[in-house]
Amino acid sequence: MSDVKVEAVELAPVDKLVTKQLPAAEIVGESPLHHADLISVAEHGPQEGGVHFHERKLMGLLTLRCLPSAEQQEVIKALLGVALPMQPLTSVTADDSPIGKVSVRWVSPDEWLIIVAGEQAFELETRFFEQLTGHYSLVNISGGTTIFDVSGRHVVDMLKKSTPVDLHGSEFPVGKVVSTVFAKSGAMICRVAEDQFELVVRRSFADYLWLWIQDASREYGLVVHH
Amino acid sequence: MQHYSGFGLLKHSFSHHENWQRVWRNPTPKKKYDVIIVGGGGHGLATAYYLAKEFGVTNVAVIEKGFLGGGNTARNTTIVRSNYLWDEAAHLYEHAMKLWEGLSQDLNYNVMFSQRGCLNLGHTLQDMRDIQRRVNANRLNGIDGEVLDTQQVKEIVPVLDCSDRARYPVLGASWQPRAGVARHDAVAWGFARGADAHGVDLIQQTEVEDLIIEDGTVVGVRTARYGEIRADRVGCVVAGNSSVLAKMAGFELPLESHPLQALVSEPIKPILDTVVMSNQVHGYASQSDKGDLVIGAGIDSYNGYGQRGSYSTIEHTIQAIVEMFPVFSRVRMNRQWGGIVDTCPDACPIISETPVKNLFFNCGWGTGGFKATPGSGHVFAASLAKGEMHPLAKPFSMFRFHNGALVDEHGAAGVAH
Amino acid sequence: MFHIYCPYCCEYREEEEFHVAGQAHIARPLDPDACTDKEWGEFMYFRANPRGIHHELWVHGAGCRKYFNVTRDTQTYEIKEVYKVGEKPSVVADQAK
Amino acid sequence: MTQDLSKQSNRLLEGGRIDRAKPLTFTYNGKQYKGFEGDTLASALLANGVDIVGRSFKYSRPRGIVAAGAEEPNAIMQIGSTEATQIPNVRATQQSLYAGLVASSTNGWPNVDMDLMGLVGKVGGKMMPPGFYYKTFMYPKSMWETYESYIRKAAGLGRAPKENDPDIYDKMNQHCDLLIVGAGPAGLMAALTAARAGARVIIADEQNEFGGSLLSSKETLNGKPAAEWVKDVVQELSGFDDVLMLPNSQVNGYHDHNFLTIQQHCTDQFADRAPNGQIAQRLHRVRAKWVILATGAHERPLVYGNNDIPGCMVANAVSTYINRYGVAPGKDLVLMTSNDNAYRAALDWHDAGRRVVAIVDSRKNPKGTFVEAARERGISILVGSGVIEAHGNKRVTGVSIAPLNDAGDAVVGPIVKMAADTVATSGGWSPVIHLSCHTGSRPVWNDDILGFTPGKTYQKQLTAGAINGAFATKEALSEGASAALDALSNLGLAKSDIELPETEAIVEGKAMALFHLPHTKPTSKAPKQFVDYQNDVTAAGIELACREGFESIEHVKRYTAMGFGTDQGKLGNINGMAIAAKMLKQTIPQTGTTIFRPNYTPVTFGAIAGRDCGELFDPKRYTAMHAWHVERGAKFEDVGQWKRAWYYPKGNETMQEALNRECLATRESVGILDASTLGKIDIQGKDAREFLGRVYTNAWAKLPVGKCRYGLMCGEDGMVFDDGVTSCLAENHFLMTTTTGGAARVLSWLEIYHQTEWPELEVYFTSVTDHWSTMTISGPNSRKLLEKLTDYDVSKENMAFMDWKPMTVAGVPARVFRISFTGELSFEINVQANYGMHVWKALFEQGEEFNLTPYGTETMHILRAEKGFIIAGQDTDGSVHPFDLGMSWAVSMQKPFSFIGKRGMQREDCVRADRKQLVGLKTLDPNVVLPEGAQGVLDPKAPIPMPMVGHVTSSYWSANLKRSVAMGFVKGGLDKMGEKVFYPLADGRVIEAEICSPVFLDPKGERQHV
Repeated sequence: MSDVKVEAVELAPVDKLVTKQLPAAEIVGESPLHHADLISVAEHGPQEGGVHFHERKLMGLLTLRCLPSAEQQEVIKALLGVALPMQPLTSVTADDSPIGKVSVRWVSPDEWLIIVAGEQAFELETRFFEQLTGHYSLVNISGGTTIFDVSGRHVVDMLKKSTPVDLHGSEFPVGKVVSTVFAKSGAMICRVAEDQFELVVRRSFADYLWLWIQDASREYGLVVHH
Repeated sequence: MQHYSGFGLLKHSFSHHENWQRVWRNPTPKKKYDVIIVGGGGHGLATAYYLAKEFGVTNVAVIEKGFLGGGNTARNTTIVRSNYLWDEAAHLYEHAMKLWEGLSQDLNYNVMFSQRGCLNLGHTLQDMRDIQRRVNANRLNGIDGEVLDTQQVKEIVPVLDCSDRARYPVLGASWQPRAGVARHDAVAWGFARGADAHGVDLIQQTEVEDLIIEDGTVVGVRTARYGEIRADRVGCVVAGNSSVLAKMAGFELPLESHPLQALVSEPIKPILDTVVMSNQVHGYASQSDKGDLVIGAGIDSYNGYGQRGSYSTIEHTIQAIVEMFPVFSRVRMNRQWGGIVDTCPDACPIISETPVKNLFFNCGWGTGGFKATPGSGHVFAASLAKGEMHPLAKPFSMFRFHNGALVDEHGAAGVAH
Repeated sequence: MFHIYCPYCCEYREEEEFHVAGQAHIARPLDPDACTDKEWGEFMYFRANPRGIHHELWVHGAGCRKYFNVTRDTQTYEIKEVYKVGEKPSVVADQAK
Repeated sequence: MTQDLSKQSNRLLEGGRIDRAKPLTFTYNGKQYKGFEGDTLASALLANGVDIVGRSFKYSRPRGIVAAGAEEPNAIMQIGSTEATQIPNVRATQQSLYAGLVASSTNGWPNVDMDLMGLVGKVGGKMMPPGFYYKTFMYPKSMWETYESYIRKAAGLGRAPKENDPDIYDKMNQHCDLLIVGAGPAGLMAALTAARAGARVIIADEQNEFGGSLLSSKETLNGKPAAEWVKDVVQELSGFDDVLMLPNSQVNGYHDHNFLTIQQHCTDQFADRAPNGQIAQRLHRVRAKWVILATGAHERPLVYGNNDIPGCMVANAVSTYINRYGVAPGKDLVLMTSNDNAYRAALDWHDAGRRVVAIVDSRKNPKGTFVEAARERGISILVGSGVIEAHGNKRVTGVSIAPLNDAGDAVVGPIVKMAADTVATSGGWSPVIHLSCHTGSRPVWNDDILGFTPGKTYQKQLTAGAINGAFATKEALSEGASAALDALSNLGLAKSDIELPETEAIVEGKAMALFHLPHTKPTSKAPKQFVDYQNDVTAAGIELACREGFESIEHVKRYTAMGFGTDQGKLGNINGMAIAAKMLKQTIPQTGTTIFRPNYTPVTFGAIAGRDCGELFDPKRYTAMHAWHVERGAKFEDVGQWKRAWYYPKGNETMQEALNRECLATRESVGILDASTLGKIDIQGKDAREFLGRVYTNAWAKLPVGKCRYGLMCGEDGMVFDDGVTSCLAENHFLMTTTTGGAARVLSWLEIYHQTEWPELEVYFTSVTDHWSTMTISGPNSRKLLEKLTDYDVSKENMAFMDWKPMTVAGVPARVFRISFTGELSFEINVQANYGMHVWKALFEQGEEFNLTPYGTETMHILRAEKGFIIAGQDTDGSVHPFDLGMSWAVSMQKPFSFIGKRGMQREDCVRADRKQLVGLKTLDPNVVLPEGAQGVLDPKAPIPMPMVGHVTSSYWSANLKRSVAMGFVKGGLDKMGEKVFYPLADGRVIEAEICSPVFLDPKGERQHV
């Protein structure tokens, strides 16, 4: 291993620890559904159906906990390139923030989920650490989380089997985000388009939820995308 | 008391059953009794019966706001067993078990106590450790029990899925052969008939509105229907309503009343010959003599006096049953209901003196009340007769929640039963 | 199956997303060491358990994970009011009774 | 066709909503029959002249079909053509006929037509009044089991299949503005009104097509047959995106806050098993803003002698079979009624070309539209009379008719006998109030309609039509529309344009309150008058129950079993109550009503369970290295929802051999454990340290950055509930670990204290359990192994015991903790979970030279037990505090804040000297391993009940020590070192052990400090 040059990070008397967690690019991570070999499934499985599934893997996900003052909100806005959504159950997405595409999902009055490209997580953490003062916590949860993109003309039917939340367009417009029960696990569900939803799920439950979605989609036909 | 027997039935059939005696009188209460028992459920009626029969106290009234045996006695899943972990609880429930074993003959009323055995399944290594611990404790306490492996379980319950297909495969079980089920309504009726025959007044449709307390001593009760009725001692055996009565007496109890739901299938031909319970998969089932599968699980988490709970509890219970018994998938659920169970923080009852002199409470049985009915009644009767707690009741004082001497039976009471 | 308004998410959600955490407004004694066994026992175990209006603590466990108070009738199961931790209920039981 | 038809002796030549072009073959009791698409099993059986469909439960009397819907008590069938597709107790009146349907009756031996048990019923029946079993089978005591085995033989109706269900059931959550239950005239009108206003509507009906009573009625709407109006409405409704129409769907439960469940039959109505990939049934879980119950009413049969002989039916069922199915279930009809409405059965019978022998009306002077119509047709009407008894054995052959007094409770004249093969009766209608009762609402008696209607409710519920006693179509339509308008206004939606269809002018005379017909003999001696068919409850039985003192209607019910069948008393309950009321000299409302509980009709277990069975019963949680464990042949243990590697057998190794190998390899060289399942909580904020000091029993104020510390967590009662190591990552930043099973509970614990008790503390908690993969390498060679994978200096000097350091391992940034649960030199490597497998594999690539050995939870348990380390949950049970565990070193009583648990562990009972305390246990024979769970005694010869001193919590064979090691509780054990405890086992052995320190290996802790 000696040819991999790594600086040992020495611990400074700092408030919080922010460390890089990703290795060099040649080491490829395994997403929570790695074992399901979705590439083959996408290739050999059905190409038509009422529900479409895609694992958006290895993204950068960060939990921000904060009761932001006006000043903090300003700093966060500058950092993210977009203001924190303060209204319950809302979300924002900006394509051209300083760290590329960023989505921010409201979780609770003092919690947001920030989604960026996988390699941007450390960068964002570092900037927060350098620029945001006051009480807050920012935690990288990228390894513990994955994203399922589900869509299709029967996607709402599939979701209705899985979550008790009302998904009717009048109650659940595009952009709305909820944390809720999903089968016997949980998920954060965001409607990104009329027939398209983003599910943020926990790593250890990913296999169960994948089995669940296959089962719940059976009567409509499930198309897997890679 | 008219003696019941098969010969009696034959005799009465010639007179078209027109001459059967009333099972109990419908008396107007006297002004004063030696003992008033508030609550005409199984425990209250058993208390009255044993007071009169065993302890010679016959000047007794049972005051019931509805009809006899209309509370949890009418709404439970009738399981009787005594395989509790801790000595205190084990001795109390085993005391009850011994009384169950001769109860039909003692009462001359067939309570259909059916000792078909009870299995508590283990699905994890920790389950099995707990089972070993409990069975060993039971054995040394003189309570029958065995630890079975998967194959032995399968032999006793062929319809149970003991394969590895299950999410939580069956690793073994504890087995109490003397455990079983009884006909719940008959228990209340049998005790009521017996108590009545010994002179106890059973006062139905009479709600106790207040306890009359003078100088810190209870001297009677006030009812809407008959006004004041005096007594030297008052025993409250009102299950889910205990907190309400305690409030009348000016104190709180460490109780919370929760809905406990149960359900039955349609009657099917005999298929399940024993009681099967699982804490981990979280459900239990037995089959009644009529053919219904009698099914239950845990309490609803919120407080409630509505005699109903949440549908998700029913859903999870059925999932557990179908998981354990996949062949029941096409059987249908006929009916569900809910009781109000008064639960204690340590899942054990309160049989206790109270801050008010001569006022005694027997409550907090949570999900375990039915199986204790004769034992509970017997030790409470002994306590009321003497004005001093029976040795088996002593560990269950309400004051244990002050000094910390709890008897934590959550393990044994994991699923309600 | 209750339908519960979460005062943080500002909408009704299904009971499955929530857990009840017992009676509301049970404050931990500020000086536990000064409590008698009896006082400590009462803090831990003795609860109101009314038939009727009851104030209880719930948490939106599968949602925003916030604790809040619910005033509920334990007989009819009607939810009379939902309010945040630290707030006082406006619906209370009739004390006269 | 004609040939088929000729076999269907009761099929009318025309009429009905059946498709005569689609004949179907089905099997009943082993014999083939024909029916048509659109038939129910019941209508097809009646069409074929099948009279007996079952035998009664107690008396084994022959029984025929009496009704046409959910209220049918007798036609309870076993369905299914294969073993796996058996369904018990299907109501023939609710089962659509499909090709190849196989049905059989459920009682009767050797068969329903020639039942020998019927003899027993006739002879023994007299000895079987209600509650007879409480009065007998007691002596001798030892015989009860034998008696019971005979009682059980009579139990049940159908049987469960012996093979697993091949079908798939589904669940779906639904939300709507308005759920309409019932698609009869009221329901359809409500749906139309709401749909046109743009509301989100669900309308469900238990029948296979919408229309309800209109489908079996000859009424006209807007001058056209009612069914055409139904067709138009259904068509219009299907055009709305936000209207969900659910035929074949029973709304079975009404739960709190307007939550209702609907069981939709998707394919099981039409197929023995669901075609591949399709759903058999779907259970809809509906949250409705408003509900309209338009559930209609069930007609009540009258109670008279031998009213259970096949051929005795409810009046409206006769109309339904004629009009909807083209079946006249007999030749010669006697109609017995107390009201006008039932005359329609006689009119339909007459119009179908069959003979109406007579209409027997209990009223003296009936008049009204239908009465006139009967007179016009020349049908004989006997007024002021009643059918007091039916005659016949396997089919009605005639009736006895007697004049009645004004009250209808005495026979006042000579009896006339008439020949007939069918007796239709009607005592009026009982509104279907079941759903409205499910949420605790008490129904109220309505004297005008002689029935209970819904009472006060706390639900957002409206009612319309016959459920309110609005039995006429005109009223039902109008109520349906106005209920929908009320709902729209409550919902804040604008009203729609709506016009009620025109109905025929019908005048009905007043009905008479009649439930139980008198007989010339007293009830106890009269021929059996059945109230509840399915449970063989008779009028005499109810009177006997009352005489014996069972005076509450709940007592009567429970004593007689009235209403306990699968029909739940839909036909019989009101009649039973009326009989009890009369006996007790009370009114019906004084006698009370019984409370209806879910379900309205029985629901398949599979449908309630839905997809949450088998593989999906409960989530299986996996770590990032799970696939590797599987590949290595690991056995798994369930810990919470996690699948943890338990041990890794090689070749033909036994479990103990594998454990020995894993244990030795770890202590001799290096082993590795996947510890990813441990709970991990990231804690940040300036008050984090203070918070830790409050929730842990030990001190945290001075833990330096870069250090780890073990902590115990207690409840307010002072009892240990979790433990783990927490590390200081930065001044105000910590990482807490918890037990695998305790992770969620600990996080909630922290949150509830933060949110409700100490919101002023600036601290945030975030679960990172899934984010980090955790692998522990343990053993003397673990440092050497780690050195191969990192450039970081992991020497003792640079990285001491209980230090943690950030470094790169196998190219992946890692946090490495020098903590140990084995007592060996150990490193716990944490990397972002997406790279867990990479690092894990790299460790094995480099670990070969050290014989790196993977070990599972069992070896982990052994290694820690050798060291006397506890496992919360195995060595604790919620009743032990830190001092009981001999862990006073982990409690700091001097902390300024009274930490959680401090006060609790000082209560009177918690400071007793004779508490059970955790100690080591050394068996006298080192080769004997104490069974976990064994109970210790001081005197193994003491009589039962034997005083016990505590149980064995952890016990293993230690390959390293070549002896058994164990821990357990002993009363006052910490002061009893060296003393003996005895463990009497179930097999008769008594194992003797010595109380010792629980630390069996390396008591000075030198190995982990190297």
